[in-house]
Amino acid sequence: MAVLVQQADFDLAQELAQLGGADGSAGAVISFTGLVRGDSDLHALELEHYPAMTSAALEQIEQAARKRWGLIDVRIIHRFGKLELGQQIMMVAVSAPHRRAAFEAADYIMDYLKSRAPFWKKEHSTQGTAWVDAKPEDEDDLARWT
Amino acid sequence: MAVLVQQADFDLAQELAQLGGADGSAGAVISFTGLVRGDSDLHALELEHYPAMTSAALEQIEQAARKRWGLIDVRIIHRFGKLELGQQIMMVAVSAPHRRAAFEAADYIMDYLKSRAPFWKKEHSTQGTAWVDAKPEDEDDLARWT
Amino acid sequence: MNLNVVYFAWLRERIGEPSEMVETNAATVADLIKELRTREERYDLAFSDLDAVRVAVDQTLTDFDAPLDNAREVAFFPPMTGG
Amino acid sequence: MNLNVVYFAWLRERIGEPSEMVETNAATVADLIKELRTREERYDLAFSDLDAVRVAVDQTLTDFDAPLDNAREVAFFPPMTGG
Repeated sequence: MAVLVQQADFDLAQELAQLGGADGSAGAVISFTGLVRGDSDLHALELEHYPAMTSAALEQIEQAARKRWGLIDVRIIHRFGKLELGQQIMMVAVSAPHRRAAFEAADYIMDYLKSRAPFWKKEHSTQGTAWVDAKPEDEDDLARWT
Repeated sequence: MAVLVQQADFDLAQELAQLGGADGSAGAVISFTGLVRGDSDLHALELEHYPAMTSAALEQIEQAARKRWGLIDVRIIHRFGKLELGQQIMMVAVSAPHRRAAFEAADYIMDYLKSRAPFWKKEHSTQGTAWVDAKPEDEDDLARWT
Repeated sequence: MNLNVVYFAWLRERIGEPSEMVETNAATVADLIKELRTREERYDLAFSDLDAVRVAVDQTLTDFDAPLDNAREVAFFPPMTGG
Repeated sequence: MNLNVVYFAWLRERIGEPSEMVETNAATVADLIKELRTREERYDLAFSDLDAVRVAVDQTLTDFDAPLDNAREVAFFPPMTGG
Protein backbone atom coordinates (compact mmCIF):
# COMPACT_ATOMS: atom_id res chain seq x y z
CA MET A 1 0.00 0.00 0.00
CA ALA A 2 1.33 3.36 -1.00
CA VAL A 3 0.02 6.74 -2.02
CA LEU A 4 2.54 9.16 -3.48
CA VAL A 5 2.07 12.77 -4.61
CA GLN A 6 5.15 13.99 -6.42
CA GLN A 7 6.50 16.22 -9.16
CA ALA A 8 8.96 13.59 -10.36
CA ASP A 9 8.15 10.95 -12.95
CA PHE A 10 7.64 7.33 -11.87
CA ASP A 11 8.57 3.94 -13.24
CA LEU A 12 5.42 1.85 -13.68
CA ALA A 13 7.43 -1.38 -13.90
CA GLN A 14 9.12 -0.65 -10.57
CA GLU A 15 5.77 0.12 -8.97
CA LEU A 16 4.23 -3.09 -10.27
CA ALA A 17 7.23 -5.06 -9.01
CA GLN A 18 6.52 -3.71 -5.52
CA LEU A 19 2.80 -4.47 -5.64
CA GLY A 20 1.77 -7.20 -3.20
CA GLY A 21 0.15 -10.42 -4.37
CA ALA A 22 2.87 -12.15 -6.42
CA ASP A 23 3.05 -14.87 -3.74
CA GLY A 24 0.02 -16.64 -5.20
CA SER A 25 -2.63 -14.62 -3.36
CA ALA A 26 -3.44 -12.42 -6.38
CA GLY A 27 -5.06 -13.78 -9.52
CA ALA A 28 -5.40 -10.38 -11.15
CA VAL A 29 -3.28 -7.24 -11.39
CA ILE A 30 -4.45 -4.09 -13.14
CA SER A 31 -2.54 -0.91 -13.82
CA PHE A 32 -3.95 2.31 -15.17
CA THR A 33 -1.69 5.11 -16.38
CA GLY A 34 -2.92 8.56 -17.33
CA LEU A 35 -0.88 10.42 -19.95
CA VAL A 36 -0.82 13.98 -21.26
CA ARG A 37 -2.83 13.66 -24.47
CA GLY A 38 -2.40 16.18 -27.23
CA ASP A 39 -5.64 17.55 -28.58
CA SER A 40 -4.95 19.95 -31.44
CA ASP A 41 -2.52 22.57 -30.20
CA LEU A 42 -1.88 21.37 -26.66
CA HIS A 43 1.76 21.06 -25.73
CA ALA A 44 1.70 20.82 -21.94
CA LEU A 45 -0.54 20.31 -18.93
CA GLU A 46 0.03 22.08 -15.63
CA LEU A 47 -1.28 20.36 -12.51
CA GLU A 48 -1.97 22.38 -9.40
CA HIS A 49 -2.95 20.62 -6.18
CA TYR A 50 -3.79 21.25 -2.52
CA PRO A 51 -0.75 19.83 -0.71
CA ALA A 52 -2.34 19.85 2.76
CA MET A 53 -5.25 17.77 1.49
CA THR A 54 -4.04 15.66 -1.44
CA SER A 55 -2.45 12.66 0.26
CA ALA A 56 -5.31 12.28 2.72
CA ALA A 57 -7.87 12.46 -0.10
CA LEU A 58 -6.03 9.79 -2.09
CA GLU A 59 -5.64 7.57 0.96
CA GLN A 60 -9.34 7.82 1.68
CA ILE A 61 -10.17 6.70 -1.87
CA GLU A 62 -7.63 3.90 -1.62
CA GLN A 63 -8.96 2.66 1.74
CA ALA A 64 -12.54 2.68 0.52
CA ALA A 65 -11.64 0.62 -2.57
CA ARG A 66 -9.45 -1.78 -0.58
CA LYS A 67 -12.25 -2.47 1.87
CA ARG A 68 -15.06 -2.72 -0.66
CA TRP A 69 -13.30 -5.20 -2.97
CA GLY A 70 -10.99 -7.01 -0.55
CA LEU A 71 -7.96 -5.92 -2.52
CA ILE A 72 -4.55 -7.38 -1.77
CA ASP A 73 -2.62 -4.22 -2.56
CA VAL A 74 -3.03 -0.76 -4.09
CA ARG A 75 -0.46 1.77 -5.25
CA ILE A 76 -1.38 5.27 -6.36
CA ILE A 77 1.02 7.90 -7.69
CA HIS A 78 -0.21 11.32 -8.81
CA ARG A 79 2.13 13.95 -10.19
CA PHE A 80 1.82 17.73 -10.13
CA GLY A 81 3.63 20.54 -11.94
CA LYS A 82 4.07 21.10 -15.64
CA LEU A 83 3.97 17.95 -17.77
CA GLU A 84 4.76 17.73 -21.46
CA LEU A 85 2.82 15.88 -24.17
CA GLY A 86 2.97 12.10 -23.72
CA GLN A 87 4.26 12.27 -20.14
CA GLN A 88 2.77 10.21 -17.32
CA ILE A 89 0.30 12.09 -15.09
CA MET A 90 -0.64 9.38 -12.63
CA MET A 91 -0.97 5.65 -12.09
CA VAL A 92 -3.12 3.28 -10.11
CA ALA A 93 -2.16 -0.37 -9.63
CA VAL A 94 -4.32 -2.90 -7.83
CA SER A 95 -3.98 -6.59 -7.09
CA ALA A 96 -6.94 -8.77 -6.13
CA PRO A 97 -7.79 -12.45 -5.89
CA HIS A 98 -10.17 -12.18 -8.85
CA ARG A 99 -10.46 -10.30 -12.12
CA ARG A 100 -13.82 -8.62 -11.56
CA ALA A 101 -12.76 -7.08 -8.24
CA ALA A 102 -9.56 -5.74 -9.80
CA PHE A 103 -11.42 -4.13 -12.71
CA GLU A 104 -14.14 -2.58 -10.58
CA ALA A 105 -11.70 -1.28 -7.99
CA ALA A 106 -9.42 0.35 -10.57
CA ASP A 107 -12.45 1.90 -12.29
CA TYR A 108 -13.79 3.17 -8.94
CA ILE A 109 -10.46 4.66 -7.91
CA MET A 110 -10.16 6.49 -11.25
CA ASP A 111 -13.69 7.89 -10.97
CA TYR A 112 -12.94 9.21 -7.49
CA LEU A 113 -9.51 10.58 -8.40
CA LYS A 114 -11.18 12.48 -11.22
CA SER A 115 -13.71 14.30 -9.03
CA ARG A 116 -12.55 14.00 -5.43
CA ALA A 117 -8.78 14.38 -5.50
CA PRO A 118 -7.78 18.07 -5.19
CA PHE A 119 -6.02 18.52 -8.52
CA TRP A 120 -6.70 21.13 -11.19
CA LYS A 121 -5.41 20.97 -14.73
CA LYS A 122 -4.43 23.88 -16.92
CA GLU A 123 -3.81 23.33 -20.61
CA HIS A 124 -0.97 25.14 -22.32
CA SER A 125 -1.54 25.37 -26.04
CA THR A 126 -0.56 27.59 -28.93
CA GLN A 127 -3.81 29.46 -28.13
CA GLY A 128 -2.61 30.31 -24.61
CA THR A 129 -3.72 28.68 -21.36
CA ALA A 130 -7.09 27.41 -20.13
CA TRP A 131 -8.29 25.59 -17.03
CA VAL A 132 -9.80 22.19 -17.78
CA ASP A 133 -13.47 22.11 -16.78
CA ALA A 134 -14.87 19.17 -14.87
CA LYS A 135 -17.46 17.33 -16.95
CA PRO A 136 -21.03 16.74 -15.78
CA GLU A 137 -20.44 13.05 -16.59
CA ASP A 138 -17.73 12.93 -13.93
CA GLU A 139 -20.33 13.23 -11.20
CA ASP A 140 -22.56 10.68 -12.97
CA ASP A 141 -19.58 8.33 -12.91
CA LEU A 142 -19.43 8.60 -9.12
CA ALA A 143 -23.14 7.77 -8.88
CA ARG A 144 -22.31 4.35 -10.35
CA TRP A 145 -20.76 3.36 -7.01
CA THR A 146 -23.50 4.35 -4.59
CA MET B 1 -0.54 -4.45 -32.24
CA ALA B 2 0.63 -7.88 -31.27
CA VAL B 3 -0.85 -11.18 -30.20
CA LEU B 4 1.56 -13.75 -28.82
CA VAL B 5 0.92 -17.31 -27.68
CA GLN B 6 3.96 -18.73 -25.94
CA GLN B 7 5.25 -21.03 -23.25
CA ALA B 8 7.90 -18.53 -22.11
CA ASP B 9 7.29 -15.86 -19.49
CA PHE B 10 6.95 -12.22 -20.56
CA ASP B 11 8.13 -8.88 -19.22
CA LEU B 12 5.12 -6.61 -18.70
CA ALA B 13 7.31 -3.50 -18.54
CA GLN B 14 8.87 -4.33 -21.90
CA GLU B 15 5.45 -4.91 -23.42
CA LEU B 16 4.12 -1.61 -22.08
CA ALA B 17 7.20 0.17 -23.42
CA GLN B 18 6.33 -1.13 -26.88
CA LEU B 19 2.66 -0.15 -26.67
CA GLY B 20 1.73 2.63 -29.08
CA GLY B 21 0.34 5.95 -27.88
CA ALA B 22 3.19 7.52 -25.91
CA ASP B 23 3.45 10.22 -28.60
CA GLY B 24 0.57 12.16 -27.07
CA SER B 25 -2.24 10.30 -28.83
CA ALA B 26 -3.09 8.16 -25.78
CA GLY B 27 -4.55 9.59 -22.60
CA ALA B 28 -5.04 6.22 -20.95
CA VAL B 29 -3.11 2.95 -20.76
CA ILE B 30 -4.42 -0.13 -18.98
CA SER B 31 -2.68 -3.40 -18.36
CA PHE B 32 -4.23 -6.55 -16.97
CA THR B 33 -2.10 -9.47 -15.81
CA GLY B 34 -3.52 -12.83 -14.83
CA LEU B 35 -1.51 -14.81 -12.26
CA VAL B 36 -1.63 -18.37 -10.95
CA ARG B 37 -3.53 -17.94 -7.69
CA GLY B 38 -3.18 -20.49 -4.92
CA ASP B 39 -6.46 -21.68 -3.55
CA SER B 40 -5.86 -24.12 -0.70
CA ASP B 41 -3.59 -26.87 -2.00
CA LEU B 42 -2.97 -25.71 -5.53
CA HIS B 43 0.66 -25.60 -6.57
CA ALA B 44 0.52 -25.34 -10.35
CA LEU B 45 -1.76 -24.72 -13.30
CA GLU B 46 -1.38 -26.51 -16.61
CA LEU B 47 -2.66 -24.72 -19.69
CA GLU B 48 -3.55 -26.69 -22.79
CA HIS B 49 -4.50 -24.86 -25.99
CA TYR B 50 -5.47 -25.46 -29.61
CA PRO B 51 -2.41 -24.21 -31.50
CA ALA B 52 -4.07 -24.13 -34.93
CA MET B 53 -6.83 -21.90 -33.59
CA THR B 54 -5.44 -19.85 -30.69
CA SER B 55 -3.71 -16.96 -32.43
CA ALA B 56 -6.60 -16.40 -34.82
CA ALA B 57 -9.10 -16.44 -31.94
CA LEU B 58 -7.06 -13.88 -29.98
CA GLU B 59 -6.62 -11.68 -33.04
CA GLN B 60 -10.35 -11.73 -33.68
CA ILE B 61 -11.01 -10.56 -30.10
CA GLU B 62 -8.32 -7.91 -30.41
CA GLN B 63 -9.67 -6.59 -33.74
CA ALA B 64 -13.22 -6.40 -32.42
CA ALA B 65 -12.11 -4.40 -29.37
CA ARG B 66 -9.86 -2.12 -31.40
CA LYS B 67 -12.66 -1.28 -33.78
CA ARG B 68 -15.39 -0.87 -31.18
CA TRP B 69 -13.44 1.51 -28.94
CA GLY B 70 -11.10 3.18 -31.41
CA LEU B 71 -8.07 1.91 -29.51
CA ILE B 72 -4.62 3.17 -30.35
CA ASP B 73 -2.84 -0.08 -29.60
CA VAL B 74 -3.41 -3.51 -28.08
CA ARG B 75 -0.97 -6.20 -26.97
CA ILE B 76 -2.06 -9.64 -25.83
CA ILE B 77 0.22 -12.41 -24.58
CA HIS B 78 -1.17 -15.75 -23.43
CA ARG B 79 1.05 -18.50 -22.10
CA PHE B 80 0.52 -22.27 -22.16
CA GLY B 81 2.19 -25.17 -20.40
CA LYS B 82 2.73 -25.77 -16.70
CA LEU B 83 2.85 -22.62 -14.58
CA GLU B 84 3.73 -22.43 -10.90
CA LEU B 85 1.99 -20.49 -8.14
CA GLY B 86 2.33 -16.72 -8.60
CA GLN B 87 3.52 -16.96 -12.22
CA GLN B 88 2.07 -14.82 -15.00
CA ILE B 89 -0.55 -16.56 -17.17
CA MET B 90 -1.40 -13.77 -19.59
CA MET B 91 -1.53 -10.06 -20.12
CA VAL B 92 -3.58 -7.55 -22.05
CA ALA B 93 -2.42 -3.97 -22.55
CA VAL B 94 -4.48 -1.31 -24.30
CA SER B 95 -3.95 2.35 -25.05
CA ALA B 96 -6.79 4.70 -25.92
CA PRO B 97 -7.45 8.42 -26.16
CA HIS B 98 -9.75 8.28 -23.12
CA ARG B 99 -10.07 6.42 -19.86
CA ARG B 100 -13.54 4.93 -20.32
CA ALA B 101 -12.65 3.35 -23.67
CA ALA B 102 -9.50 1.82 -22.19
CA PHE B 103 -11.37 0.32 -19.23
CA GLU B 104 -14.23 -1.07 -21.28
CA ALA B 105 -11.93 -2.51 -23.95
CA ALA B 106 -9.69 -4.27 -21.41
CA ASP B 107 -12.76 -5.64 -19.61
CA TYR B 108 -14.25 -6.83 -22.92
CA ILE B 109 -11.04 -8.51 -24.05
CA MET B 110 -10.76 -10.36 -20.72
CA ASP B 111 -14.38 -11.54 -20.92
CA TYR B 112 -13.80 -12.90 -24.41
CA LEU B 113 -10.42 -14.47 -23.59
CA LYS B 114 -12.12 -16.27 -20.73
CA SER B 115 -14.80 -17.96 -22.85
CA ARG B 116 -13.73 -17.71 -26.49
CA ALA B 117 -9.98 -18.31 -26.50
CA PRO B 118 -9.22 -22.04 -26.85
CA PHE B 119 -7.40 -22.62 -23.57
CA TRP B 120 -8.16 -25.17 -20.88
CA LYS B 121 -6.77 -25.10 -17.37
CA LYS B 122 -5.90 -28.06 -15.21
CA GLU B 123 -5.16 -27.54 -11.55
CA HIS B 124 -2.38 -29.50 -9.91
CA SER B 125 -2.89 -29.71 -6.16
CA THR B 126 -1.95 -32.00 -3.30
CA GLN B 127 -5.31 -33.68 -4.03
CA GLY B 128 -4.26 -34.58 -7.57
CA THR B 129 -5.34 -32.88 -10.80
CA ALA B 130 -8.67 -31.44 -11.94
CA TRP B 131 -9.84 -29.54 -15.01
CA VAL B 132 -11.13 -26.07 -14.22
CA ASP B 133 -14.82 -25.78 -15.12
CA ALA B 134 -16.11 -22.76 -16.99
CA LYS B 135 -18.53 -20.78 -14.83
CA PRO B 136 -22.09 -20.00 -15.93
CA GLU B 137 -21.26 -16.33 -15.12
CA ASP B 138 -18.62 -16.36 -17.86
CA GLU B 139 -21.31 -16.52 -20.52
CA ASP B 140 -23.33 -13.84 -18.70
CA ASP B 141 -20.23 -11.66 -18.83
CA LEU B 142 -20.19 -11.93 -22.63
CA ALA B 143 -23.83 -10.89 -22.77
CA ARG B 144 -22.79 -7.52 -21.31
CA TRP B 145 -21.28 -6.62 -24.68
CA THR B 146 -24.12 -7.45 -27.05
CA MET C 1 -14.46 -37.82 -46.58
CA ASN C 2 -11.38 -37.86 -44.35
CA LEU C 3 -11.61 -35.63 -41.28
CA ASN C 4 -8.92 -34.80 -38.77
CA VAL C 5 -10.76 -35.00 -35.44
CA VAL C 6 -8.99 -33.41 -32.48
CA TYR C 7 -9.80 -33.48 -28.77
CA PHE C 8 -8.79 -31.23 -25.90
CA ALA C 9 -8.78 -31.27 -22.11
CA TRP C 10 -10.91 -33.99 -20.50
CA LEU C 11 -12.34 -35.03 -23.89
CA ARG C 12 -8.80 -35.83 -25.01
CA GLU C 13 -8.19 -37.73 -21.79
CA ARG C 14 -11.43 -39.76 -22.00
CA ILE C 15 -10.91 -40.66 -25.63
CA GLY C 16 -7.23 -41.29 -25.06
CA GLU C 17 -5.98 -39.60 -28.23
CA PRO C 18 -5.20 -35.97 -29.07
CA SER C 19 -6.35 -36.49 -32.67
CA GLU C 20 -7.25 -39.12 -35.25
CA MET C 21 -8.19 -39.33 -38.92
CA VAL C 22 -11.83 -40.36 -39.34
CA GLU C 23 -13.33 -41.65 -42.57
CA THR C 24 -16.97 -40.54 -42.51
CA ASN C 25 -19.99 -39.50 -44.54
CA ALA C 26 -21.50 -37.48 -41.67
CA ALA C 27 -23.37 -34.44 -42.99
CA THR C 28 -23.22 -32.45 -39.77
CA VAL C 29 -21.26 -32.32 -36.52
CA ALA C 30 -24.21 -33.98 -34.78
CA ASP C 31 -24.05 -36.88 -37.26
CA LEU C 32 -20.32 -37.23 -36.66
CA ILE C 33 -20.88 -37.40 -32.90
CA LYS C 34 -23.55 -40.07 -33.38
CA GLU C 35 -21.15 -42.10 -35.48
CA LEU C 36 -18.30 -41.76 -33.00
CA ARG C 37 -20.51 -42.79 -30.07
CA THR C 38 -21.31 -46.11 -31.74
CA ARG C 39 -17.60 -46.91 -32.09
CA GLU C 40 -16.52 -47.70 -28.55
CA GLU C 41 -17.63 -47.03 -25.01
CA ARG C 42 -14.94 -44.37 -24.41
CA TYR C 43 -16.47 -42.27 -27.22
CA ASP C 44 -19.98 -42.88 -25.97
CA LEU C 45 -18.88 -41.72 -22.50
CA ALA C 46 -16.98 -38.68 -23.74
CA PHE C 47 -20.03 -37.44 -25.64
CA SER C 48 -22.65 -38.46 -23.08
CA ASP C 49 -23.27 -34.88 -21.91
CA LEU C 50 -23.29 -32.62 -24.95
CA ASP C 51 -24.04 -29.55 -22.82
CA ALA C 52 -20.43 -29.84 -21.68
CA VAL C 53 -19.00 -30.15 -25.20
CA ARG C 54 -18.08 -27.39 -27.64
CA VAL C 55 -17.04 -27.81 -31.27
CA ALA C 56 -14.93 -25.97 -33.81
CA VAL C 57 -14.96 -26.82 -37.52
CA ASP C 58 -11.77 -25.78 -39.29
CA GLN C 59 -10.75 -23.74 -36.23
CA THR C 60 -13.99 -21.78 -36.06
CA LEU C 61 -16.32 -22.18 -33.11
CA THR C 62 -19.70 -23.44 -34.27
CA ASP C 63 -22.62 -25.61 -33.13
CA PHE C 64 -23.71 -29.20 -33.57
CA ASP C 65 -25.95 -28.38 -36.54
CA ALA C 66 -22.97 -27.16 -38.56
CA PRO C 67 -22.52 -28.94 -41.93
CA LEU C 68 -19.28 -30.77 -42.61
CA ASP C 69 -18.99 -30.35 -46.39
CA ASN C 70 -15.42 -29.48 -47.28
CA ALA C 71 -14.46 -29.54 -43.59
CA ARG C 72 -10.94 -30.74 -42.87
CA GLU C 73 -10.68 -30.55 -39.10
CA VAL C 74 -13.26 -30.93 -36.35
CA ALA C 75 -12.25 -30.18 -32.75
CA PHE C 76 -14.17 -31.21 -29.63
CA PHE C 77 -13.46 -29.67 -26.25
CA PRO C 78 -15.11 -28.50 -23.02
CA PRO C 79 -16.09 -24.82 -22.58
CA MET C 80 -12.91 -22.75 -22.77
CA THR C 81 -11.22 -21.36 -19.69
CA GLY C 82 -8.72 -18.83 -20.97
CA GLY C 83 -7.58 -15.59 -19.43
CA MET D 1 -11.62 34.11 14.62
CA ASN D 2 -8.60 33.99 12.33
CA LEU D 3 -9.03 31.77 9.27
CA ASN D 4 -6.47 30.78 6.70
CA VAL D 5 -8.37 31.09 3.43
CA VAL D 6 -6.79 29.38 0.41
CA TYR D 7 -7.67 29.51 -3.27
CA PHE D 8 -6.85 27.21 -6.16
CA ALA D 9 -6.94 27.25 -9.95
CA TRP D 10 -8.97 30.10 -11.52
CA LEU D 11 -10.24 31.20 -8.09
CA ARG D 12 -6.64 31.80 -7.06
CA GLU D 13 -6.01 33.66 -10.29
CA ARG D 14 -9.12 35.88 -10.01
CA ILE D 15 -8.46 36.75 -6.41
CA GLY D 16 -4.77 37.16 -7.07
CA GLU D 17 -3.55 35.42 -3.91
CA PRO D 18 -2.93 31.75 -3.10
CA SER D 19 -3.95 32.34 0.54
CA GLU D 20 -4.64 34.99 3.14
CA MET D 21 -5.47 35.27 6.83
CA VAL D 22 -9.03 36.49 7.33
CA GLU D 23 -10.38 37.87 10.61
CA THR D 24 -14.07 36.97 10.62
CA ASN D 25 -17.09 36.10 12.74
CA ALA D 26 -18.81 34.18 9.93
CA ALA D 27 -20.79 31.24 11.27
CA THR D 28 -20.85 29.24 8.06
CA VAL D 29 -18.99 29.00 4.77
CA ALA D 30 -21.89 30.84 3.10
CA ASP D 31 -21.49 33.71 5.57
CA LEU D 32 -17.77 33.85 4.88
CA ILE D 33 -18.40 34.03 1.13
CA LYS D 34 -20.92 36.87 1.70
CA GLU D 35 -18.35 38.75 3.71
CA LEU D 36 -15.57 38.24 1.16
CA ARG D 37 -17.80 39.40 -1.72
CA THR D 38 -18.38 42.77 -0.03
CA ARG D 39 -14.63 43.37 0.22
CA GLU D 40 -13.59 44.09 -3.33
CA GLU D 41 -14.82 43.48 -6.85
CA ARG D 42 -12.28 40.68 -7.53
CA TYR D 43 -13.87 38.67 -4.67
CA ASP D 44 -17.37 39.46 -5.86
CA LEU D 45 -16.44 38.26 -9.33
CA ALA D 46 -14.67 35.12 -8.12
CA PHE D 47 -17.74 34.03 -6.15
CA SER D 48 -20.38 35.21 -8.65
CA ASP D 49 -21.24 31.67 -9.80
CA LEU D 50 -21.29 29.40 -6.75
CA ASP D 51 -22.26 26.38 -8.85
CA ALA D 52 -18.68 26.48 -10.09
CA VAL D 53 -17.13 26.69 -6.61
CA ARG D 54 -16.31 23.89 -4.18
CA VAL D 55 -15.17 24.25 -0.58
CA ALA D 56 -13.08 22.29 1.92
CA VAL D 57 -12.96 23.13 5.62
CA ASP D 58 -9.81 21.92 7.31
CA GLN D 59 -8.98 19.85 4.22
CA THR D 60 -12.33 18.06 4.15
CA LEU D 61 -14.70 18.58 1.25
CA THR D 62 -17.99 20.02 2.49
CA ASP D 63 -20.81 22.36 1.43
CA PHE D 64 -21.67 26.02 1.90
CA ASP D 65 -23.87 25.32 4.93
CA ALA D 66 -20.93 23.94 6.88
CA PRO D 67 -20.30 25.70 10.22
CA LEU D 68 -16.93 27.34 10.81
CA ASP D 69 -16.59 26.93 14.57
CA ASN D 70 -13.04 25.86 15.37
CA ALA D 71 -12.17 25.83 11.68
CA ARG D 72 -8.60 26.85 10.86
CA GLU D 73 -8.44 26.63 7.10
CA VAL D 74 -11.07 27.16 4.40
CA ALA D 75 -10.20 26.34 0.79
CA PHE D 76 -12.13 27.48 -2.30
CA PHE D 77 -11.62 25.91 -5.70
CA PRO D 78 -13.41 24.84 -8.88
CA PRO D 79 -14.60 21.21 -9.30
CA MET D 80 -11.55 18.99 -9.19
CA THR D 81 -10.01 17.49 -12.31
CA GLY D 82 -7.63 14.85 -11.06
CA GLY D 83 -6.70 11.52 -12.61
